[in-house]
Amino acid sequence: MVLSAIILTPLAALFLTLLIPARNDKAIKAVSALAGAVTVALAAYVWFKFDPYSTARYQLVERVEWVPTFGISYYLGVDGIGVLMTMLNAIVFLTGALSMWRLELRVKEYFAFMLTLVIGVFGVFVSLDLFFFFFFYEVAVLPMYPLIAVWGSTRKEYAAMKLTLYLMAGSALLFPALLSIYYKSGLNTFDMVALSGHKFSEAYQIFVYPFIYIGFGVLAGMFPVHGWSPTGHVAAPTAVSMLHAGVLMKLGAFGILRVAMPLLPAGAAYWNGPFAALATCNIVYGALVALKQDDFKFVIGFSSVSHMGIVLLGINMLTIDGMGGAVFQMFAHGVMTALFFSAVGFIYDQAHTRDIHEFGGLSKHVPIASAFFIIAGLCGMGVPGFASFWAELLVFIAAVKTMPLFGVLAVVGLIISALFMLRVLKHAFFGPANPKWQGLRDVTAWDALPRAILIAVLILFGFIPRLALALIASSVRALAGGI
Amino acid sequence: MSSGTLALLCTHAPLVGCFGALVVLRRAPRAAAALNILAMLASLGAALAIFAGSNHQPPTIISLWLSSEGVPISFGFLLDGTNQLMGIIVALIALCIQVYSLGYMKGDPGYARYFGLHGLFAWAMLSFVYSANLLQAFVFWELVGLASFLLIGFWFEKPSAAAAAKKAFVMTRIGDVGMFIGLILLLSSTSTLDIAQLMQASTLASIPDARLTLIALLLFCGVVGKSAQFPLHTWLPDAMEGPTPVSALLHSATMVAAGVFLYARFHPLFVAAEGVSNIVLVIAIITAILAATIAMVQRDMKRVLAYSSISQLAFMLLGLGAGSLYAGVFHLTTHAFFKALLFLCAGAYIHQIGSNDMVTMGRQGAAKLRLVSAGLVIGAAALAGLPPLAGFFSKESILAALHGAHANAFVYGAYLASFLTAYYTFRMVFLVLRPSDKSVLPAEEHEPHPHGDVTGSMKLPIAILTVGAAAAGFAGDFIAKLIGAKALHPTYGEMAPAIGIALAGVIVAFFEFGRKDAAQQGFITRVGALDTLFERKYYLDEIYDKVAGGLVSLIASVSAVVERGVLDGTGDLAGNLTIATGDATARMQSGRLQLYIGSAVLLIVVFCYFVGGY
Amino acid sequence: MPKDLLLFGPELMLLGGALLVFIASIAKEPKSEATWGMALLASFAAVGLSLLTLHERGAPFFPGIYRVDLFSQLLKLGLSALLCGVILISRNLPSVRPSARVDAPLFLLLSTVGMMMLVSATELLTMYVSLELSAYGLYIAVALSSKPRGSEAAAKYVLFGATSSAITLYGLSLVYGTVGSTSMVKLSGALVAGADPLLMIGMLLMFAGLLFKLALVPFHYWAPDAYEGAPHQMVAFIASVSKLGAVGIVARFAAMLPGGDSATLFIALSVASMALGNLAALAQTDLKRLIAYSAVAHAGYLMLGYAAMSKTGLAAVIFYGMIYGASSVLAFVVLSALGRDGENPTMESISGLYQRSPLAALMMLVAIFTLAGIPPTAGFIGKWYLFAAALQRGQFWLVLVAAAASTVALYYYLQVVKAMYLAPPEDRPRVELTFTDSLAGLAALGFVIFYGVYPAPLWELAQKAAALLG
Amino acid sequence: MTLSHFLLVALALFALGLYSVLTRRHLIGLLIGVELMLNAASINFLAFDRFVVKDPATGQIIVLFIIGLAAAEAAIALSIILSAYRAHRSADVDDLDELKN
Repeated sequence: MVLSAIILTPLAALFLTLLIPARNDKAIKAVSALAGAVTVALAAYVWFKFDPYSTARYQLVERVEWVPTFGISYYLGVDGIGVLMTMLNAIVFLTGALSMWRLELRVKEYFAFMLTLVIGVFGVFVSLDLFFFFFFYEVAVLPMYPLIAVWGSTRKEYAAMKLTLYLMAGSALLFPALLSIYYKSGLNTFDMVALSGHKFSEAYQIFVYPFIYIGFGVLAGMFPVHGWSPTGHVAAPTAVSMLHAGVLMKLGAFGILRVAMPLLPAGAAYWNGPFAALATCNIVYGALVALKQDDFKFVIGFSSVSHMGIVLLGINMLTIDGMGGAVFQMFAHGVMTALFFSAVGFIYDQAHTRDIHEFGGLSKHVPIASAFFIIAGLCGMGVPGFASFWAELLVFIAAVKTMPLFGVLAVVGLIISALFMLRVLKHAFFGPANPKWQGLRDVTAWDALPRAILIAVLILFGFIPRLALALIASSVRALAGGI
Repeated sequence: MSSGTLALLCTHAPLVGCFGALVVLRRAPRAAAALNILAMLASLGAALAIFAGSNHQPPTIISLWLSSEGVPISFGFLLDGTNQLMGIIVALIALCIQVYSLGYMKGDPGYARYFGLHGLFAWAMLSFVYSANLLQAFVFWELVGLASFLLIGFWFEKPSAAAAAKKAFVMTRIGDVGMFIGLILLLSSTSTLDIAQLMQASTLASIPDARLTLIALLLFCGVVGKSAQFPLHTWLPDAMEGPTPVSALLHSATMVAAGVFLYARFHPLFVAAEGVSNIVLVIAIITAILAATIAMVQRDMKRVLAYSSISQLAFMLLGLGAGSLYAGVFHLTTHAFFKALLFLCAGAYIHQIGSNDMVTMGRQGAAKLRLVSAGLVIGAAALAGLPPLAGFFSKESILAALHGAHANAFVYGAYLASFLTAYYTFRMVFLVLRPSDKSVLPAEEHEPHPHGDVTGSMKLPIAILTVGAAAAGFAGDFIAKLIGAKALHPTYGEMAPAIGIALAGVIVAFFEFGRKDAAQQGFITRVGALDTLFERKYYLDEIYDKVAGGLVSLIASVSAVVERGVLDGTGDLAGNLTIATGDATARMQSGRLQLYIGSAVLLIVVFCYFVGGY
Repeated sequence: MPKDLLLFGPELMLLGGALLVFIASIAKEPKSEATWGMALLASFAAVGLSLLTLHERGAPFFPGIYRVDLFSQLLKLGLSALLCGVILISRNLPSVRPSARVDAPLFLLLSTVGMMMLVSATELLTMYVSLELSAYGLYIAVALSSKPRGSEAAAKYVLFGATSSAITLYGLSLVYGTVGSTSMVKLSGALVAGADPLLMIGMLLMFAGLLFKLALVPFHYWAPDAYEGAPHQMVAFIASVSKLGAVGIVARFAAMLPGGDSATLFIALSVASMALGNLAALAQTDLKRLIAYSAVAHAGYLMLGYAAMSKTGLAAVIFYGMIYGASSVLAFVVLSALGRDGENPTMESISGLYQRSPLAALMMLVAIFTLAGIPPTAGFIGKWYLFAAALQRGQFWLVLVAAAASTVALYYYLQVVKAMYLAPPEDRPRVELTFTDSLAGLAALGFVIFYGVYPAPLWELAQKAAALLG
Repeated sequence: MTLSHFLLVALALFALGLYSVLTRRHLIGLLIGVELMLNAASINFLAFDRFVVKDPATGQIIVLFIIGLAAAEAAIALSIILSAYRAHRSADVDDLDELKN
């Protein structure tokens, strides 16, 4: 029942939030933060309860028939990947809620929408029924619109609309593809485990795979349909950026791993070349564009495009290392990018500008807040000691082995990502201290809490990558073995 | 304690110091410094203890670290002679320099941070040295780079420091990327990255020749980046923007030596790889001469030393490339001592006088610092390769190795570099210690601003290193035994030309700079073109900036334009087109009833035709 | 006989209610409150009786031409419930001519009776008469508007409607001639037996009239005008009750078709409707007109289900018809409240609705999400079923087009959301929802959310109902 | 007189009605066109009844219904046209062009 509990916790918080009068904003924030803490605890429970060495691929399974005549069941369960992603969402949820402690505008609705988003994301990570998977997927996507359009900044309405339409266009590709899988199988069930046992004809798999891959790929920030993502990041408020880049984009990659690959292994094997090429474009091109951005958030936004490219590249290697690295990168990038946005948000909320050239020597005025950003930046450059290093390492190893050309290009992308990160650090955090920012307040212990949690996670997994890799090993092996 | 525990202590004690200084003791800088020095002491003690007890323990201690199916990466310590030696050197020099920093960094607002970063560096460097696994080594290699980045940018408010830090990181990363790819190729060729295992002849023999060469070249890229060899050397002189003790520790004695150390570590591989050693030698000889020529015309003392480091690192590679592990490692050891010493002396002058400019130092009475000046002379003599100081022996063995193995071109090149080394070193000594009234060198534009007096805590390390620089040359046999390589003992006859050349360099320097009333004008100024070429560092910075930087910037700009114009543009265009179509569609609702009915009827007729089958 | 009365109960209730309303309205000083209350009671009673007879079967009074079964009763339940909702928000009819306010419920009740008979009719003439009966009420309902535009809309509506009804009748005559009977059972048999071209043309012409009710392209022209010109509550009625009735009768006919060419035809019409409706809606600022175009698009979605030519498809259509009706009511709860001044609500006038009435904004949001097909509303699952049905026939590309059309639709739906939640209210007045408004709204909201999360009960009913067709 | 004659007459009538619906300027003209179309259907019914179905009653009953419905429809349409005329001071179909796009 714990998986249901994970979905129900934010749901309960949502109802509670709707009941609390809007003026009582402290209570509303506390409810969300508390729900975040509870989900972290529950996710931790799942983590320990999950036995990576068991032969059962999906564990902690719950199943209730939902629409039996249509083969829909409320079917939850997690494999190692799901456990890791659930934990990621819980962490980002908690820290995101804490990061918005200073929010004053329309607090109640903000948290209501955020909780909706969180429910959707949890739902996707634990669903084993294709219908519910898609259901939660859509639930997760839509709240982004108001969250950006109301609480955002910088062309927020344009960004919100763009994001929604891109993502919905992705869903439009998914819709027919998922349904056709249901009918093609002839099993009259949306149970993904059962469906993955069915062998679809190779021609069919090859036909339908790109729909699903691209459909989910849009959300994963896949080149060339990533345009919504940086724009969205820039416009979104702090916690939304955190959830958006930290978790939501992972839904796309997760969808590919959970739906496209197990169900259509032959499709994956057929298409992995072209998609790996696109993923390489993601990595290199994203980094190059980031190099020319002056807005903090645009830099991070395009760095996310680049980093998600690593995830997609890893996935398309179809090897245990590649996919394991991709999954780990999903987790690591999620935490890292949450830290990024959290750090930027803190500065932006006070300075009201994000142009890196307007800053300078921030490390002098706000050393701790800067340290948070710098740490995230180091993590983004793939410096060892942080979780993302191992993830990238595995993906690169797999890529150089499997597709040397893409692998080498991707590794070279590391140089560019160092360039753009360092450029930001140099302009904004180093150099002569701009007296204009003398009055900036540095973080208090309370502000530091969410960021410190994120850093702790990054370092923990940076030093003991085995924690995560052992967890996902069997799942990834099963996944790669199926192809 | 078992040697495993000792290794753990040795490598990780500084991490405790780092954490303590950066997180816990941010507001107690003195305690932070003390903590780090204690940690370094512990490291040194542990390193020595490992050395002392090494006969009773297995050389490698392994535990599984990262495990993915195709990438079983173990974390462990390889405690063989080479590592023991390097560990002791690193710990000792780091300790000296931390003690030195107590005085040098006094009053700096970032005192605690400084020591914390030192701890970070020491942790990374020591862990790198003792790594049992190439990937583990790579991890710490990168962390060493990170620590270097943070320390170069320590005075981050100086734009030049921020720029130098960035440059260092990027340039070394270019090399690292090559090394990383090499590492992956190695892994996929042998399915192991265990260093001890890799170095076995059978493992190496199992790799196809062409691939082995490729791997060796890629690994060498990492060496080139980290040890600042041509063409990736330009970051090192800029790295002098960091505090001087940092330059002493990282950018001369230990960190930049990591590249050479790696080469030494993988010596069997480089030897086995066909054709690589020639490339190495060419690069090394180019670097040695290039750096030495630039050092001839510098006025900034730290820059002279920086170029000298580049040149000396190239010497080490010459030795290694010539096939002599002993020569390279030996020079690495001696260089660590005398170069650290020289930097600390430079730091003392800078501290006392407040300027990096050698001419200014001389005119402000640098010679009055007796102990420091003594250290400078000894260090310089060692660097120039004058007997019986440390550098003499190690350089001789490199030359001997070159003689033994390779074509004469390299030998003559090395002679040239030695001559230049002696020349620029003593140019430096004379500029600093023997200011001349007749000097044609103009005074520096801005006034020096001294930091304070040279304290006891600064003098002590100088004294220790002076002894080291003087005596380390006699440890050759010991080192050979430790690393298990054959020592080279050149005869005096073989040594004669080198000694002569070094002396010649010193003498030329004396006549031009050291004589009473010397004009202090180098012979190179007579060849204006060369002078300018050296002065401008062969225009390499400009070329890189224009060509590589410009190219990347161009591609990035194009990408950004593509993003805005093409990709975003397409999206927006699709949206706008849709909306425009919507307007047009809505206009079909013309308001004219008969058109409505007419079009409906028309369609019905069409459909009738269709279903009626007529 | 009592059984027959019971089976015919819902219709009788509404007829009785209509009679009462009529009598009350010719009183000396008629009170609109009174007629409203009567209509409400009658529709409640109809709901109750529909529920009671949900699982009954029979042929009350007119064997062979009138059938009561789960299909008809389910739709009647839907029709009466939607009527109930419409009447609940019709207490004040600001956009209806003052003199006609008292009469308005009469036309709604009569028209609903027509719909109810329509879904039970198994004979062509009965069907035609019911169709006309339901249409007359609508024509007048549109004409009740206090604005000149109302009469223009009504005139266009009635003339377009009469023309299409004449076409239907002509088609019916051809069918009669080829089948030799007006019984649907015979017709169905004839259709199965073979494709007589004359019969097919007759069917086609007949369909024209039915598709007119559904506002499917190219019979959609009346919809935007009628929606814009008619009084708000009357539009609510057209959008919900009338739509569901049309869904029902088209389902009955579609079940008889043999597939093949007709499926191709349906697909063509479906694509045209989805495209035209959604595209034209992009250009709208009048919300009622926007909803009208969205209705055209929804007719296209529904056509996907018909085109599947399968029981699943019909079940999906029935399911979606119910959901669509509920969401229309929900939307019009808010739109009528916004249009209290008698003017049409626009993108402007809905601005800042969130500040002016959070509850109304929430209702509108849910309505819009339902229309857009976003979970956890039932619109999502409704579309899921429709698309699934189409895919069962291998219509991959068709579904892709439909999904793409929904994406386009999202743009204008979000414009509404944007206006409600983002635009400042400036000095626009607060929006007051009366008790009955809230009741209708909350009921509809509960309906679409509940079945959005747990669709099984309604879906199974729809499936059973669909199984009875054909 | 065979069935086809009747059907052709009815078709002609239908076409004429449709033609006037599509071309008349006056709203009442349109309405008359519709009535013609209804009558065409009536003729069809009667003709089929006579020649095909051989059932004396059905067709005639249908036609009676049609007449009734046509009358009702005409009444409603006329009243609406009247109110449109009042609102626009015109009964020209082309003057009803406020609602569009």
